[in-house]
Amino acid sequence: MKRSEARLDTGGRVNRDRVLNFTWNGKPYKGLEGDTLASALLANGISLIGRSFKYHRPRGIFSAGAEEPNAIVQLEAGAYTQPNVKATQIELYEGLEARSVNCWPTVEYDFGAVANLCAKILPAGFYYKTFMWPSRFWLTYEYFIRRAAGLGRAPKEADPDIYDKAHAHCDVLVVGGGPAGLAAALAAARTGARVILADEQSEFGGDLLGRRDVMDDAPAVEWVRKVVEELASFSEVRLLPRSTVFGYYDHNYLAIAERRTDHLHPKDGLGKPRQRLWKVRAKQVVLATGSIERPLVFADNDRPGVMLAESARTYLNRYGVKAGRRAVIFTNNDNAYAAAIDLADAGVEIGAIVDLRPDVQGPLPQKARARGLEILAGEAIVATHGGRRAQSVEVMLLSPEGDHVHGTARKIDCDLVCVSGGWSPTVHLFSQSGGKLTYDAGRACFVPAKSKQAERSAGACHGTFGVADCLDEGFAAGLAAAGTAGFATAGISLTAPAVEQPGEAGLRALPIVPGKTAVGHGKAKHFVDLANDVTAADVRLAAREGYRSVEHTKRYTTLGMGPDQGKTSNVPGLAILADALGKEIPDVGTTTFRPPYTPVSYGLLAGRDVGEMSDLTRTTPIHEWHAMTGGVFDDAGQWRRPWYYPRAGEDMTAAVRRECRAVRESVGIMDASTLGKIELVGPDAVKVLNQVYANAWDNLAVGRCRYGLMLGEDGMVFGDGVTARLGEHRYLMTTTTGGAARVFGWIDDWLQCEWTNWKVFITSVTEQWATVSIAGPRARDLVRELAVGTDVSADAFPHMAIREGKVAGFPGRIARISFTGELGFELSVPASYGMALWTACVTAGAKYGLTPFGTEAVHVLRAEKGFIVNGHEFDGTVTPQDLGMAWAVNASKPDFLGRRSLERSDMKRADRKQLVGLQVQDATAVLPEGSQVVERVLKAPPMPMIGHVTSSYWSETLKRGIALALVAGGHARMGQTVHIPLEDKVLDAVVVSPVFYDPEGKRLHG
Amino acid sequence: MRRYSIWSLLRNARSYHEGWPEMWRSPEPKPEYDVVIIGAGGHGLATAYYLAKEHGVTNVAVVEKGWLGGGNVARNTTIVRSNYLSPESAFLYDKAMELWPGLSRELNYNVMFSPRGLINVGHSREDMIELRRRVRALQLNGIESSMLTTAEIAKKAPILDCSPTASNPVLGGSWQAKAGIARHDAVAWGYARAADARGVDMLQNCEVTGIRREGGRVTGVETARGTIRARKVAIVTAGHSGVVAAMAGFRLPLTAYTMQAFVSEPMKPILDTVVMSSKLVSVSQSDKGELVIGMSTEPYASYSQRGSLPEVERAAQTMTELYPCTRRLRMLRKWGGTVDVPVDASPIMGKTPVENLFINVGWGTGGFKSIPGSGFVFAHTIATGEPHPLVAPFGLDRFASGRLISEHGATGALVHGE
Amino acid sequence: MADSYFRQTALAPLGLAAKATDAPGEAGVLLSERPLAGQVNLRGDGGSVEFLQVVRTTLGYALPTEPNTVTQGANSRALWLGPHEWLLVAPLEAALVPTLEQGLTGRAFAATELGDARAVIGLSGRNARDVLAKSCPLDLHPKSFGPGRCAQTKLSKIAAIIEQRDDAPSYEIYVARSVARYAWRWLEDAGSEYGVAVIAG
Amino acid sequence: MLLINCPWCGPRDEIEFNCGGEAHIARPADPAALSDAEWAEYLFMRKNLKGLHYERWHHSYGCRQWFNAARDTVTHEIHATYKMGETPPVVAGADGIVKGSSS
Repeated sequence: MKRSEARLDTGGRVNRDRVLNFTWNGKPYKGLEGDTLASALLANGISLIGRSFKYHRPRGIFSAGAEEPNAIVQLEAGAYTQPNVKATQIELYEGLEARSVNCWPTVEYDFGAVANLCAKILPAGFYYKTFMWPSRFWLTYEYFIRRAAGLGRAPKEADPDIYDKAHAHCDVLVVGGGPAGLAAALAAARTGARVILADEQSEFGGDLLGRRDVMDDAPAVEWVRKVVEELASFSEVRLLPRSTVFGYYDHNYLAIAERRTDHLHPKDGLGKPRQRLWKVRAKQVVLATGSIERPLVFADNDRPGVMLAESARTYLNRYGVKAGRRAVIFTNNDNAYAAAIDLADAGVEIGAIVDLRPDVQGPLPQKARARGLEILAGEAIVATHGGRRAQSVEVMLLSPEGDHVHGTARKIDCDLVCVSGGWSPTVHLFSQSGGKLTYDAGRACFVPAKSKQAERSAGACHGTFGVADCLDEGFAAGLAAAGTAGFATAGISLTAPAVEQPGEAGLRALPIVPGKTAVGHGKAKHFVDLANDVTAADVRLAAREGYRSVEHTKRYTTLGMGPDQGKTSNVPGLAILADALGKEIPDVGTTTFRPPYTPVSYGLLAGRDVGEMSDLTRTTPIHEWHAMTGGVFDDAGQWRRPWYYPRAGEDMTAAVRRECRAVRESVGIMDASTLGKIELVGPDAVKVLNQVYANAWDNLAVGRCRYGLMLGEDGMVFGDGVTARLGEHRYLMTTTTGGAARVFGWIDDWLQCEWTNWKVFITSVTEQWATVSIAGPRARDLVRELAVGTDVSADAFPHMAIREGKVAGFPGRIARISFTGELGFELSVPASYGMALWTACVTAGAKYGLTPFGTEAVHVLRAEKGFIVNGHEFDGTVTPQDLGMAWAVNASKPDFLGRRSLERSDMKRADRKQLVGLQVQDATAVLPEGSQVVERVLKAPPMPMIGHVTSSYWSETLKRGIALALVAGGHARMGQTVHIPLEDKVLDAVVVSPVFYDPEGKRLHG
Repeated sequence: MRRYSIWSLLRNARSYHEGWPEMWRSPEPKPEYDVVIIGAGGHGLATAYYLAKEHGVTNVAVVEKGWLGGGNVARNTTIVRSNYLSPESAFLYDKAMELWPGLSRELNYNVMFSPRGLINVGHSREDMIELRRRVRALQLNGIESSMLTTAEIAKKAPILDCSPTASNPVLGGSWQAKAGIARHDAVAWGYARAADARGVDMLQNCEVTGIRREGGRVTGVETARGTIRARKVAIVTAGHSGVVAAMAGFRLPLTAYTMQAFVSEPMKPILDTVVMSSKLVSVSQSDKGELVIGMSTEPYASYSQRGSLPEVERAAQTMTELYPCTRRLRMLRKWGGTVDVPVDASPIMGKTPVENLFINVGWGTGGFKSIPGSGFVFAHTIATGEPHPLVAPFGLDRFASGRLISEHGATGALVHGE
Repeated sequence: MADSYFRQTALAPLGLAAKATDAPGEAGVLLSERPLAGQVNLRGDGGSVEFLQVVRTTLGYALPTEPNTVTQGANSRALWLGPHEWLLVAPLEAALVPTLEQGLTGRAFAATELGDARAVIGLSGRNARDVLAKSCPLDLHPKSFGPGRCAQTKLSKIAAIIEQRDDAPSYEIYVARSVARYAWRWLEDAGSEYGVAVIAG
Repeated sequence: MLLINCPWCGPRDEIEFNCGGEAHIARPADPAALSDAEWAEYLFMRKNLKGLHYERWHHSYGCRQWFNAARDTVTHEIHATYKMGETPPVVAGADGIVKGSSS
């Protein structure tokens, strides 16, 4: 291959023997293993990457890491496409495809750039001041605004990848694998502590990878290699490269996004977890998250070719790429001189080093001077030129106060402008943990002050920038963390490698570098936030208009709200605001950082519980039979229950009607295993029943059952069911399917917290028993055959009786209970016999025409009887009296849960909604459930409503539609005609008793 | 107040936008006001504005412990709708719906009210019953709303998985065309600017530390900037209502919880309506292109304004199931607000045990959409001393009588049957 | 006997016996369903020395009083589930309930047979811990969880009892019968990256 | 993500627990003797404290025991957990308002 002239022949962490092909905006290019997309593009001489968010200005690559505000691309296509990825964070792989975003038709010729021409009338928040007329027109304006905004495009298809999660526990979690982090991890590991070391990069080393430091007379990367090798040898150490710690939550709980296959072509990652979410509970945390270089805010500081100085150095040393041929360095500190020297050494021409400080004497500047580099001290860049790439800058003398420039502008040709405004410690995780920051005016940055959690910062994120100091601090932090976690630290030997650490003079912080015209006056823009196109003038405007809190300013200008989350704009923006308000930075405040540190895939947060695993499903011991015989399932909470069993050619209506007929005319069978079952054992069991049910339980005989209503303390019905007395001090309570856990929890709560000395134990036995319900006039014939040894005659086994005995030869229980209004038995056996019992029933029942019926038929049958169901007739707003079930309330009991609430004034209103039946005059009509009921039909709304339909079915038994409804003062309305307005018509109905079928209960007792 | 328009923008462009006036003054507290409103959130600011505009009560201070508009009005998912079940709630929220369309012009500040329509999706039979009940009730109350079929939903929200095999099947839904979203900050700022122009004092960084009473009647408030006398005081403090009520010697039937929301990175338009569901509270796409997702409240009391991870995991799981194309998208930002949730999930408005002390709290998870209506009727209540007819059912007395207004279903987390 | 012919374990419909292998090869995760066993939920006053003594006499070994530990007897073992609750696990034929009822006559207690209510999944193999860590928030490091320990916790969305049986490590995971299939599927899916083999229970 | 020290099982993750709200609210011995307003106080009115808050927690996925916690509702710091029936600990710097029975 023909090497591009930007790529050095030697050096860096790239593998020159492994060339990778990739596509950028549809054109093929070549890069090297070890490249990022950004370094590969730079190596190919590509400087224009995309268009900016608001003004559609051309933008290039600004940084080499997570802080990138400009180089945002669309990665891959089809189901694998991903919008808004930072080119600086994409590891290059063979076959990679990427495109520019936010431009049309191409990044070179972008129609949206007209916005830049109108920039004068588009200051921060311009949209708050206009587009108000006419008021209906906002949707039209919005249509165009929405299409102009946004960056990349979402995929249209579902993501084929797998995401995984794991919990982890450790003694010391070290965040960041630079010099401080490696030192901390090594120190902690040597004590025997469980250590996790996570770093967002593909390899450990942090800033050392992008520099040419020498440690113990060898390249620093050699020290990195040895440390990583030693760490890998500890069984208690887990190394997580490509892993971003993005959230620091309460009680030292941290979330890590590990990218496992993002460095591979999508087809090579197929079937393997693409990413893993580590949820770590750490005894101690060492934050070694480094720092982010700050830009300078100067005129037209957004041209492609303007780049953070350290990033240019990283491209050179780590990737072997010259980010330009001729560079101008623009700095306010000594550190950028190291970049200048490295660039010069690699053959990049240095146009000049423009330094805001009038007096530049530190060791690094001296070295640069000695190297023959031109230093323009006390000067400033006042303009940049170039279209798709910087071509030159203009430089003028800066006034001693830094508030204006003077003299003649001097033009310096360059295609790279390396900017450095000092360093901001990466305090995001520290801030997330609840730690308090303090402002260090000398270094113009926020540093950690007071920890809230078990955490310590080391290295650059702590404001310690020298590499030797970072190592020392890392060792100390790792050791201290392990010590606090309970590991012996005495005698752990740690020797820092010898490394040169040049001293640095102070920086000169200027909120805005003055330009040739006043800020905001000329055409030049001083950008603060490149991602959201926020300028210094915008921040000043916000301050002027009274948005004095930094939160107001951020929201008004959108400063720091872009895809880079303001990593490079936060402190500069704050400095400009403070300056505009005439305050000190700490008095204006900083923002509290919230997770995530960098954007996190929703797929990762969702993890493995997707598709068939997305909801926990529960099945009964008889599930297979239902499935194999074509049963259609319905979800009741987590339970999967047979809804109906269609035969060939039947739709739901036909099947349900047939099932209903079978129960009314012969016999049906239903799987009732999902009903909740709770055993209450002990002498005080009856006290519990008396307290949790509204009726009285003292006189229930052994072997008998009783129905009861359960009320909340607010007097509202929340559950109902039948409880059987199995023995002297042993009761079996049944609950609804969905209410089982709640009822158990409700009783257990009272027993543990209020009735603490009652002698009773409660145990959930729902899962222990399979229950089969046999209902219909022929039920007894069938049960007699199955329950050999039990007399099931009407006299010997009355309604609401229960017996223990053999069922189909298995040990079990027989109860005579009905939820359908027909003669009914419930047969229960231990769950492992459930399928055997069911098949025995089906075999024996064939001659009676035994028909399996599902939940839909049950609903119809119970509605015919006016039996209530949770979520329909009661929903937490209905009292027993409302349901016409005062008979289920024992008013003479001194107390029960909810009793007092029933005495409140509102409970006694005559116009409360009460349960009634509705008989629609058109017998063929079935009211939609949820329909509203009115007393009078008016020509136009509002029409006062008096109630709503809670249940409504076609009654196959009565050959007409029936409905239950809650109607205001309904009990006094019997015989009245009410109206149910539907979408297209109004139906009339007569208020009737909710019991439509067999009101005397003859069949039930038969 | 100098008016905003395209012309003022052009004019100011000539002076480099350096001539714009302040949005509101930063006055020193007066010793006494006719009305002191505690809390410069959306509801407090709207109340102040309508007191001045509708009732001519301009000697008003809005006292705020932090910066105005910094509470839940800055932390919600910006949804505006009125599809509530009970007639009391429906009328109250619809009062707001009536005011939203004209709000930008009324305040001369673009609140970007975008009536793009709202879908409530039903995933179960119980959901559908509840939705139909709500839609019918709204229609009979004269409030616009209708039912949608699955096919209609698929057309309005193509990224929603409406296939029969979806793990959360879409059985149908309801629709409110006039519902939508608005720019939350702008609502607070717009009301503040308009109230200021009518003479209302915004007292920021002025935390209330006590409520002065004499003989069962309120006489003023103690603040970080001194004691301020007042003839009437109104508590409009959302998440902090319990704390402020305690200063006046009574408790409230509510709990403060954290509610979280998160947004994705900005994208080109993929969702043109607001979608709510019993499985995931809400999704909409902002004008900037971010998908804005509202989550459920955290499961324990908190004033932290920051949420935990499990709720985010749960919401992401549901979101990616409902919207399969979102799995590769990324969460950019998340935040939490403190919501005051009453036991019946309906607001508490009106009089208190202390004479001349009024409350307007407990909006819980539904506060933003109601701001204009709430401010309008609450201003009436303060000015006349008697609850506005729309306010009357929402009094604190309902908790003793038992006449609660259950709206748990309206927040999206529908109550499920068996 | 005929009785066992009619009885089905929770996972019987998955036909695991036919899938079971003696040679799991490289699989890092070994799964099995344990056969039906007696599982008795015992309730009583864990703060009463006398109650504990009577149970000890009845069973022949002491109930664990240290939370989340297991004590082993000749024919059964006892898992601590709560300060007043234990799970006694024994072979199917042990008939512990009658024994307890006899031994504890006249005392406040409840002994409930729940052997049909739970499925027991065996999990072992070199990646057993990794699979559990994917869904379980417990720290299963040998320093904090080893043989003789048990814990009730959350496995994915499921309430589960996890008991470590040996150092291999082998675990037994007790879940409600109705969710056994979901739990099995979850473990299979989570284990897929390490290779899963079904072995005899 | 809270790490909650169950008085029985030791420190466990938040996801194993449910919060039961304000602690130390005893059910009135004779509800019938209370006025509607007094009953509403018991039923609905809560302190809703900002800061130290005594509340009930249930180790629902663990030993299923209810217990009490003294937790700060701003910082989420849990100062203490204690079994039902035990006396609430006095937490330094908190207003320490604890009324009602010890349950």
